[in-house]
Amino acid sequence: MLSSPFITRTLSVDRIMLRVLYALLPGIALYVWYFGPAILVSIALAVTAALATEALMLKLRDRPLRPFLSDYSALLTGVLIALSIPPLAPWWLPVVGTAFAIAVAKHLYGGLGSNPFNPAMIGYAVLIISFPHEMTHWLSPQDMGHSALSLGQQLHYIFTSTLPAGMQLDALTMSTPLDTLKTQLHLGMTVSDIRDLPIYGRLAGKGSEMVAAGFALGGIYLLIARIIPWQLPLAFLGTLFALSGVFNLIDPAHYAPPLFHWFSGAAMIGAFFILTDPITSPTTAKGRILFGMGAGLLTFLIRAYGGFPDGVAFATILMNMCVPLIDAWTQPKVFGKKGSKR
Amino acid sequence: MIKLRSFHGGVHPPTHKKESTQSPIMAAPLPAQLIIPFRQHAGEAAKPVVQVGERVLKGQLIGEPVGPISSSVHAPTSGTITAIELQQIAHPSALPDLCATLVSDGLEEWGVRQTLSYRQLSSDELQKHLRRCGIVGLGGAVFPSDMKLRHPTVVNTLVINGAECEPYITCDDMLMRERAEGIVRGIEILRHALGTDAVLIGIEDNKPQAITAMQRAVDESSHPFKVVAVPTLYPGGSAKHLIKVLTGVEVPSGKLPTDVGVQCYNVATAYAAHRAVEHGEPLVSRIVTVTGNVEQPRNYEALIGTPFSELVELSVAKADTNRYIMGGPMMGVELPAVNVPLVKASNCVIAASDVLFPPPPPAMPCIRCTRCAQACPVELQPQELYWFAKSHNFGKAQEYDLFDCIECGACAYVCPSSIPLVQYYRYAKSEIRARDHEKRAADLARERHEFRQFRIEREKQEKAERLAQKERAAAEAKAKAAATATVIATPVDPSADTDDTQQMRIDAALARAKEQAATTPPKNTETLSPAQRAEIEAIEERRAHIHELAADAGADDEPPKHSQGN
Amino acid sequence: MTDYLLILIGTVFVNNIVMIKILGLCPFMGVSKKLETSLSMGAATTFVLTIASGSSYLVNHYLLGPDLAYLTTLSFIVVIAATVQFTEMVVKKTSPVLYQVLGIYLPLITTNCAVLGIPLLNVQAKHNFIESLLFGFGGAVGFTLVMVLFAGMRERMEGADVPVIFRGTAIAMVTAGLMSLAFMGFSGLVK
Amino acid sequence: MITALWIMIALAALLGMILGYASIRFRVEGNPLAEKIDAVLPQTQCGQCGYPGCKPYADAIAKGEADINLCPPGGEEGIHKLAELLGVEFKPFGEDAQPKPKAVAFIDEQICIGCTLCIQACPVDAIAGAAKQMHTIITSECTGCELCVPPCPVDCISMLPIEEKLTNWKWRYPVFELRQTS
Repeated sequence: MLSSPFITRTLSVDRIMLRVLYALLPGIALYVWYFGPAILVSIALAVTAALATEALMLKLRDRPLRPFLSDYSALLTGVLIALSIPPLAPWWLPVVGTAFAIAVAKHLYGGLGSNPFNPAMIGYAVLIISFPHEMTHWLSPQDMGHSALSLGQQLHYIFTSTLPAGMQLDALTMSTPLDTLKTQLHLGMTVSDIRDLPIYGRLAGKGSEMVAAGFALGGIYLLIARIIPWQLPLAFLGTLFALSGVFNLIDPAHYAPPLFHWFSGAAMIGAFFILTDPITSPTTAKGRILFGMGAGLLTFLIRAYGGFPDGVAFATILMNMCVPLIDAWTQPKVFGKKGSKR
Repeated sequence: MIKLRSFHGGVHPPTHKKESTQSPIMAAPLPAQLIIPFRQHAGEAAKPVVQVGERVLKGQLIGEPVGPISSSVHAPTSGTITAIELQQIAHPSALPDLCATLVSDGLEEWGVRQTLSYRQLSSDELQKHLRRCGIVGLGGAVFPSDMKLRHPTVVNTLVINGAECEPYITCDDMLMRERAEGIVRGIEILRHALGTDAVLIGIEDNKPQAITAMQRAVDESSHPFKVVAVPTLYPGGSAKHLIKVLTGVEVPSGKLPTDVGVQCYNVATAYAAHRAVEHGEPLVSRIVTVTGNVEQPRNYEALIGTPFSELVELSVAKADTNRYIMGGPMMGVELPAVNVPLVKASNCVIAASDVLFPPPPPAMPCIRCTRCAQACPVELQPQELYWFAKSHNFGKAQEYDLFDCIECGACAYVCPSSIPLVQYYRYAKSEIRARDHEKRAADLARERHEFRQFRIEREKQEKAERLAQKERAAAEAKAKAAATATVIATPVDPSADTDDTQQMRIDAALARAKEQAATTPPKNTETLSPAQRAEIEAIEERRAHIHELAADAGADDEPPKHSQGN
Repeated sequence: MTDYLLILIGTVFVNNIVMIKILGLCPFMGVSKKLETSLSMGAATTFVLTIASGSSYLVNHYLLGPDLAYLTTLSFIVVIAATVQFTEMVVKKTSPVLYQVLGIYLPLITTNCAVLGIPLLNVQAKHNFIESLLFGFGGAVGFTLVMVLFAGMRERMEGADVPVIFRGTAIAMVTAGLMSLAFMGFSGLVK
Repeated sequence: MITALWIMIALAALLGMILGYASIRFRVEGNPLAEKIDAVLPQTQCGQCGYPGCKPYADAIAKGEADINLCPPGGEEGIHKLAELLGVEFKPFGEDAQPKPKAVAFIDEQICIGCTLCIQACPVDAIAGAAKQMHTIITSECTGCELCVPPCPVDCISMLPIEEKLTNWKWRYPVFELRQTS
């Protein structure tokens, strides 16, 4: 027999996930605008791999396929991984990353709702540690005068890893603005000199700053639609801004300004789409603020001092580890227990 | 104007109250047969005080309260008691409970009605009267109203709950519209018994007609009561939440409203108190909403014990109706059958179909989106409670304040994964209660076992001492005997049964029993005189009664619940 | 001062003894089922490790010296064993339940490779007394940190629908691996 | 070489002295663990574990002499609790010690001869009666240990499973209906 309540409001999991996917669209559109359609191939590969792995794992675990394949969560993971790796990567890179993310980081823990780590970021971390070389070849923005490859040539490279005769991969690609900043700082240049390099735009990397802005736009939609809690992006971006601001004030030659941090790397997509994954983030308001601040701090530390150019992914999974404890220690007082000690 | 507060969370389900407020309250026709459960209130079930075959008058006591938290049950009409037996009642378990069957004679002949002038009465006398009249909270929790008048602390505010926040239910709304004067008189009686000054009548602002009617009645009565329109927000009719909204006081967890100087009664309870005191009528009928998938949704004044099927027939259920819900869609229970009787707690019955209440889609895993936490009026973390209840981690669930949950269903209402959250909480709660019960039983058993061992030890010692004494005595006697040189046989002590003789006796009894079993049918009462048999029967009955008491004692340790404002 | 701070940060995060050096896995897997237990185990290990690194420095520096370097491992084991014995007695007296809960893992601190590893690493890095103490303390704090985080996650996983063959230790190993992956993010923070 | 020997001896002596002192200073009396185990046991005093009562079984577990899966009345949950308390792995019941549904004893008073043997057997004094008088089980005190059944010479005691009533009814675990749709 059914138990009360007998009525429900109908906002289902798949609709929530779908709205998150919609919110990614402006960023993806700008990505295509500035860097060409190769990213779409990457997304298609990752999504296919995600759904295939999800189906395989559900089959192996003897779980129904339809409700889980149609909840869009695997799809979202695929898209996020595709967006965090270079579009001009061999086809197996997004496939391996996504397959690992779905199979190990998600399904070994019991599938949707049970994974302690953000699957997309686990996929990314595995790739950057296992294939650091392949992960550094980013496309240059199309208007930068490089001899950009045609889409056909890009596809040819993605699937066969061979370039048209006489072309060098290094000449076609560049490292990310954050990576360049780190390398050049090591070589003794100052921040302002580095930012005069042609790959930089007004705020951060040329093109990529606009993509980040696109993700921010989508994120603001999610905030307004109350799909994601406001505490997470605010605490994360706020901490990143404050820390980079303070360091930039003290030593502008060696520390990039706050807006540079905001609009480069995965800061925006991280703040609105990755940290806000409800399954792997805290559930209490206080906990979310702590989580966001911790992620901001770790991102800044890794960017400023660490060995990797960007720290959002590692900050995310490091903070994911703390979620059970944060949740346990920030339980709010219930009705009628205010003022009493727990 | 008083300042209203708010509480955390809450939801706005579609109210569907219009349907059943179009026509006035109608007296339901007298059914041919009534089924009156003896457990219609929180606490101990009432004890039957009538015999099968006895003729009873309307309002006659048929079940008397047992123990402090209990209430009386009365015959709702005049007629003959034809059975006192286990029958199916409105309970999610579909298990039967003790009920009286009353075949009405159609005369509606009242018994003695004792009217009182409450102003001359003390709180104590009023309490006794309410208990005698079987007045319980009619908001849903059916807690005996007399218990709520008993309070060790000063109560300075009386909150009257006319919020009626559950969708579909309109019985309080219609009662306030049509019988505001009686309610106000009842409130004055309760206020007098409690000795409070301030009275706040909280009504949700989606019932403007009820607010107007109550305001008019209050004005006419010239009592200084305040009628307050409170914002419509489910579950604003929960007693503790209404108190928070009206007075700003948060009743501490595990405490009663009286501990913070507030008491809360439902409007229907106030009306019942008025009928009981000023008309001498015990609680034998109530207003009940019949709505949902029916042709004529409306409110009825029906006798307690009326089978729901009769009411549904009056309102004409539509063809695709496939189940019935007692109470509202948020907290109600599905009826095991439509012919179970109306009880004091029944404020509404909803005819349901799969179109009206579509069965929920299959539950998906929880994605910790915390929409439930945002909706929870008690500020719990439902997603954590669910996680613990699901994995049978009851200790943790209790740590996360499972027992503060009022089962209002707001969490399950908003859950995007369609998880039956409330059912998980109920499951966890009843498991924990059962375990607590087992634990107490184990502690008791340990105590008894230890006492038994202590007793055996003591007896052994005493026996040894007695033996030693006897030996001494024997030795002395021997010495004496030797001295007097007279031979006297030592008398055998009858209490000093040796093991051998005992064994022999048992064997003998065994043989007798065997013989009996072989020669005569096992009944050892065959050859008795009728007088003896009657005596044995009386003894048997007493014994059965003792059995029942023993079985019941300690079986129901559930603490009284104060959820939906009573 | 900065050096000392760097040693601490380095041992707690960057070169975490469990996640990066992969030492002390036995108690890490064994006593991390419950949060309270793992905290207590962490506390006991911190106590043992700090004392062990301090006293082994003294033994190494004053008793053995460069001539008797071949005795380092042997004498360290003796010192550690004694410290663990001492801790065990104290725990047994002060908290019998903790004693029971830690069970075999308490005496096993003796064979916890982290506890022997850190004094040996101290010798290798030629740390002075304060540095040795800090190195031992930091390593143990790092150990406790990941133990507690790990225990928190394992407690939460209790309710998860983990595939049957992966329940228990298997999924714990996977988790430890992913945690290790996350800790690689710290690499390069402190040289 | 000799130095090394001396050093090790000195080390051993020093540490031995410290430990010797500690073993006196931190001596533990009694076994508080047994009490904790006893609190987990269901107190049926039934002896199905092979020990004469719950307390002796608790002592045996605390000493490590008995396994944790010997108590059928405690159910699988009892084993889980013990496993958690002792920090050991869960162990299922053996073939011969499976838990039964909870029951209470019932004396058929038509047959009872009043021999008091069951009264002597009852570990919790839950049988009322005297010699040559009818005996009755005090249902609320009965732990369902079945110890009174074998001594009865006329086999008048039966175990009645506790039936579900309104007062002890429990909400069921919600059925996860995921599979139906696939």
